Amino acid sequence: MATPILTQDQSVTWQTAQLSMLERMLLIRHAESRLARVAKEVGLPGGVHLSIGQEATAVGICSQLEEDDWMTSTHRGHGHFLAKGGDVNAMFAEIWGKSSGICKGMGGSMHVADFSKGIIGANGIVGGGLAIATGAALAAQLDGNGRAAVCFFGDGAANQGVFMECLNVASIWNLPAIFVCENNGLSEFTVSSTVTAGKLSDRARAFDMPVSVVDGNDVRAIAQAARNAVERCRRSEGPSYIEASTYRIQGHLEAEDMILGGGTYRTNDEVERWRKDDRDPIARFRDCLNNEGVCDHTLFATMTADAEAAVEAAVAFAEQGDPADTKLAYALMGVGEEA
Amino acid sequence: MATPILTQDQSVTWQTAQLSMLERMLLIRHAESRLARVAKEVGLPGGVHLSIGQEATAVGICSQLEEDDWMTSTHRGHGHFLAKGGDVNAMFAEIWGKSSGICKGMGGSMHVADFSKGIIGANGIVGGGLAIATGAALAAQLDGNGRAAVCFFGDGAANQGVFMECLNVASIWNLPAIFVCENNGLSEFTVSSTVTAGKLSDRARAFDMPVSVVDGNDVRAIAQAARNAVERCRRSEGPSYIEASTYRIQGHLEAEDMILGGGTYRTNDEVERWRKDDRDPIARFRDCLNNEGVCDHTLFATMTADAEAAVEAAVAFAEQGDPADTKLAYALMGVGEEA
Amino acid sequence: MSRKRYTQAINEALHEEMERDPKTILFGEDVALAVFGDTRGLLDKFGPKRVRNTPICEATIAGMAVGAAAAGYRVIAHLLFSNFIYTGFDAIANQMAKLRLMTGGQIDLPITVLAVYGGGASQAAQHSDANHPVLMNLGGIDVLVPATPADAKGMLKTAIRSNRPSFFLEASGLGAVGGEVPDGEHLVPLGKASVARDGMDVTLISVGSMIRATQNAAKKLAEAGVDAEIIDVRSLVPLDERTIIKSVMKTGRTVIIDEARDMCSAASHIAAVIADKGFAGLRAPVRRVTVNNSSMPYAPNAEAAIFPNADDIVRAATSICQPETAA
Amino acid sequence: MSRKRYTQAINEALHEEMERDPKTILFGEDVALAVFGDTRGLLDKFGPKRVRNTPICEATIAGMAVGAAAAGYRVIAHLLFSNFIYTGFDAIANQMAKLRLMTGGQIDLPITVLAVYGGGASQAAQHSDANHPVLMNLGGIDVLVPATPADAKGMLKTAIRSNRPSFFLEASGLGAVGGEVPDGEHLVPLGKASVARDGMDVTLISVGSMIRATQNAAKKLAEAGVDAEIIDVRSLVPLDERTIIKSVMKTGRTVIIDEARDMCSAASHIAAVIADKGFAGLRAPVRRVTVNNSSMPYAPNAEAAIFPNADDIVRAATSICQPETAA
Ligand SMILES: Cc1ncc(C[n+]2csc(CCOP(=O)(O)OP(=O)(O)O)c2C)c(N)n1
Ligand SMILES: Cc1ncc(C[n+]2csc(CCOP(=O)(O)OP(=O)(O)O)c2C)c(N)n1
Ligand SMILES: [Mg+2]
Ligand SMILES: [Mg+2]
Repeated sequence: MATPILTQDQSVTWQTAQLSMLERMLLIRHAESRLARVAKEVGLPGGVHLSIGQEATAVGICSQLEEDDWMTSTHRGHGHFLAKGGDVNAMFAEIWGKSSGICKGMGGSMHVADFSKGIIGANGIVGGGLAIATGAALAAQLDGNGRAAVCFFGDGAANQGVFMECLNVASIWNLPAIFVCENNGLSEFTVSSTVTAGKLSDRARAFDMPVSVVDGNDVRAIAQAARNAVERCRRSEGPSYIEASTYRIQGHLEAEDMILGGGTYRTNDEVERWRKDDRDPIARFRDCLNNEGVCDHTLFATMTADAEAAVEAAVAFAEQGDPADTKLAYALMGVGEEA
Repeated sequence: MATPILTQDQSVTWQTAQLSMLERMLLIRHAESRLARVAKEVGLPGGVHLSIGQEATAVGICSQLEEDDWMTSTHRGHGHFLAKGGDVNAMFAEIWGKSSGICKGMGGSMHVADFSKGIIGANGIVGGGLAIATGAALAAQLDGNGRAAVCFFGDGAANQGVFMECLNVASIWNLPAIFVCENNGLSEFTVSSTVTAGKLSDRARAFDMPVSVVDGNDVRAIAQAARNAVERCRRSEGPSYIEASTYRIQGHLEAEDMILGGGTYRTNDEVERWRKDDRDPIARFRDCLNNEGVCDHTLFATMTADAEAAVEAAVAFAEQGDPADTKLAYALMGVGEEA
Repeated sequence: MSRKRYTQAINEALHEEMERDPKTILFGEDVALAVFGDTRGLLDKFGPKRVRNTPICEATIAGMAVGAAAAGYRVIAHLLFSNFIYTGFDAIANQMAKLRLMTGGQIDLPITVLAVYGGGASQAAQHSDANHPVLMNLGGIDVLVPATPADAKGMLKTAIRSNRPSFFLEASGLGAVGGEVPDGEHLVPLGKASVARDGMDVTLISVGSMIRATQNAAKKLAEAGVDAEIIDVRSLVPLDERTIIKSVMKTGRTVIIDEARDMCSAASHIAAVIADKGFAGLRAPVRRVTVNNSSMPYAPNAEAAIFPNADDIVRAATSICQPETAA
Repeated sequence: MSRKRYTQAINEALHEEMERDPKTILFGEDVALAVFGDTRGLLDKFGPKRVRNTPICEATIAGMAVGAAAAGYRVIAHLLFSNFIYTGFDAIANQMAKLRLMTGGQIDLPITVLAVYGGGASQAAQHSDANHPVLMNLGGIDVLVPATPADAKGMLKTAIRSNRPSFFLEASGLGAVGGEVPDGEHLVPLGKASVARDGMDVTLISVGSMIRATQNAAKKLAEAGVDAEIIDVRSLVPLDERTIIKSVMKTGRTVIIDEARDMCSAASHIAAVIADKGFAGLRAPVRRVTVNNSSMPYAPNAEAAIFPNADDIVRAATSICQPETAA
């Protein structure tokens, strides 16, 4: 196992790294808050699933990855995309359905991908990323250059059988795979505990791989767990499982209220509790860094303003983009290439 | 948990029960040995997967079931069928593809079923019985009369994700399901340990249900484990997992040698070791009963002769049967009922 | 008659049929809160034994449907979006479609699977497949694609009572569309197409979700002097070949409109039936308006560009209607 | 030229292509010992990194194929029997077929999936589906059904080199059949049908496994004075519409022979193409000889009764060949 160095680390490098983690978390938060507003006020072409409240997991994990490490994501994938280095302009343009979108408007919110950054992509199929990441891990192993493949998935997805299949394959082949369960306690409109037996981490343990269960709203704890797992990959020691307990603040998707027509699956109190500074991953990190003298209020305000500016720029970029190419779908599917 | 009564039990009922277990094991052994011979010498319409060497598991489990308990089986399902009370004549006629077959010749070896005996059927899809049994367990729970649903599956099938899904559903809904893994160490032509991480029983444990790992060639140990699990079902206490370690003596299917064309996945020595009296489930049970004065050599010889006679009768029955109805497939599939 | 939305009609059918037979049960992901509104109120009315939220595990949902039905229950399973049929496909194709045959008819399988299908709402490729053709090819499974609230209600009720497995596919674009639904017990037989418009010049055969585009096309054609007949093929398995052929014999010209990808689509199959059994009446090529073998792109303009619309239908119809016929 | 069995030709193609490109990898259940003989010797030659036995988990096998291909490898995945495609169907239909579209073309997916399909050997319903139609409907995936050893070798080599995902379906009934295979590098382009027999009176369009029944039918027809042309549609996606239409224009009469279940079969689709683009040349109904929407029963006689054979083809052809044509 890697020595847990991060939490004791006082170096300038680590301080800078933390600031850049905070920066990414702010970018995700503001980007998604803005998407929520646009969805509500103006409307977006398709639905969006936001990860507000879960930023620490995405950023903590990706803070330990290189650009050429692989990553698969979920339907709730904006945070993963941005955390792994995806461009916010290209992501917004994608969600707006524009030609300048990262997938040229073909994928939308649920399919943001950027292979140049190792981002294999979000996935509209719950559990759909698991086997793809495992395949990427196989490729990484064959490449033999220490690259890792990270798979984000939800606690709901952990009830899909393919989850177990992939843990099994990754374990027997000793693949450089990191399975990251974002356990937010919810599966769509169902409280996960009502449809989940036992502890998810025990499922992973059964496949003979290191398991760590961490506070998913503590970005440094996540980063530490990720570091350990990534180092195992670098040294060809095989897969790891990380479970991050967290909470999603927004609805399952932005149209939730309309869909549920008054039905509920959680209390407002519960949501409010998770919004508080002692739970909110950004507030917590901000306060830590403030206490440790790494980021004072002024710097935080500047970073916040920067994030907001970046997001406004992204909105402008998206709005100005050309509409998607209407011939592209056929070209990509190979339609009309028949003899 | 049920008190383990069977192993200490000296009652006449239990002695009779044991003799009938031995009888079933002999019937399975002789039926399948005969099938092996027919497959080799004469040929059968389709392939057959034999369970010689695994009789204790099938019989031990089914000895604790009532006719109206449900049971799903595998591609290697003759033993389960006979152990659950299926008729050997109707099974042979089925394998011969006759109208008098238990499925009228429509299913064959891999699909023997008899709903009047709770036998939902064998299944050509590895893992295919798991969700079906879980559904039957749901039905049993709704019926509310203490019925159980047993699912036999192999160690190879335990790598199919649906295995985990079903354990999860059975556990959260507290279904009267009994998952019986016949761990014979082999998955087709692959040694299972090369494709299986960790211990299968740990997978089951992760779903919060009682797990017992038993010697699959000790029919009384199996029966005891089954008794415990069945009683849980009767008392609405939920699912159980039983893993029986055993070994298959025959090839994966009777055409194996031809298929492999000289390739091997196990040594002859290994097979021979499992054939020995100290491992063979029938020889072991015979010797126990002999030592305990329940079944002497004469009785055993008589029982053997009876099994052989039953099998010969079944061959005759199958051979004499009318060919399958050539219009039946359409009728059953609803073809031609269109407006 | 009362005016109801398509989804509401489905919801009523579910309530009525669960009321009618206490052995009817329903399960699926989030059926309690009803993602599409179709299952709303069922949990409250029939309780947590008969109405269950499942974990996310379509393979097991579909397989359990088979097992519970084989063991004597009348099962309604909800798979949410029709793209999730694929996750549960083994239990559908290898078990549900085959178990009655393989057991020599020992059992019926009274299963109704619900799923919402189709594009047009920028849901992108993984939430917009119109995959009824894949189900049609399996054999042994009824495939229903009602286009009106009345049919949605009446066909669903019939399907639930039927002892054959069926897929009841809800057109995503029609959920909020209203229509008159007969009051009281309303059953629509499976396997009967309905003639949605009488016409003499060309037969427009609409599959499920395509009804509105087809009706709009018929209006436009009428303005151009072409009198189109519309057949609403609300049941794909069983398929009402007779009604189709009868209309072809009358008009001699057909356009089949289907939201599925073109290859091996319902449109292909209906065209094949016409080219075989309706050949004698054919006076022009049999045209298909379908999706040209692509999944749906996300961007609304890109999706609209490949999604069958009224103009596509008009163009196809016009191409086979000679001037004298059109007059 | 050398005489080779179909399976042997496939085996050679695999050896040659894995030799050619070290980034080509192969995995699946029991590929080491080669259940069907097609993968024999590959493990010994290319080692356990590039050739891997997987656990039994088709969903993950298909999904890994997508991931490994997206990450730069040329992947060959073996799914054993084509019925097991269903277990892995989500990764096929929702991922493999759509990922290139959804990513806006950021990646190619050089994947070849092998599976053995078809009935006729008393393997019962779960080991005998001819399910190419289901794959054809997905879009984005090539579907290949070679009928001769030469095509098996040449098409598989081309498919492996292609950057599109493809299913290479091996006809179970043809595995042991021999034929001449060109020596040395032999590549057959995808998307080209082959004219297996020239004829004037009727076009018999054979899909994959049906070639032998079709050839036998052509012989019988010849004896009856009917000169049949045979088109071997070895590639279903892409489909060679041009060769088909050309033949229809010549003969005016067609029978399509396909082992798939009838509804939404390849036969349906080809008939639809003919009824559209070949209408001008048609002189008779377009007939299909297929399996009538049933899975295969186990009993040999029951299977034979519903399995397409030469007599069925002759009957269909005869029904559309007028006396004067047949003369
Ligand atoms: C195969 C499949 N089944 C169902 C759905 C519908 N669905 C979308 S998100 C979701 C819940 C996922 O829960 P989880 O994995 O915990 O992710 P979270 O939404 O909590 O981030 C469901 C059921 C889907 N998209 N794909
Ligand atoms: C879905 C599926 N995949 C693959 C196969 C081919 N197959 C038949 S039996 C078998 C091995 C099964 O191993 P196990 O479950 O341990 O049962 P055993 O044969 O040992 O009794 C395989 C891979 C199949 N029938 N179904
Ligand atoms: Mg969740
Ligand atoms: Mg085994």
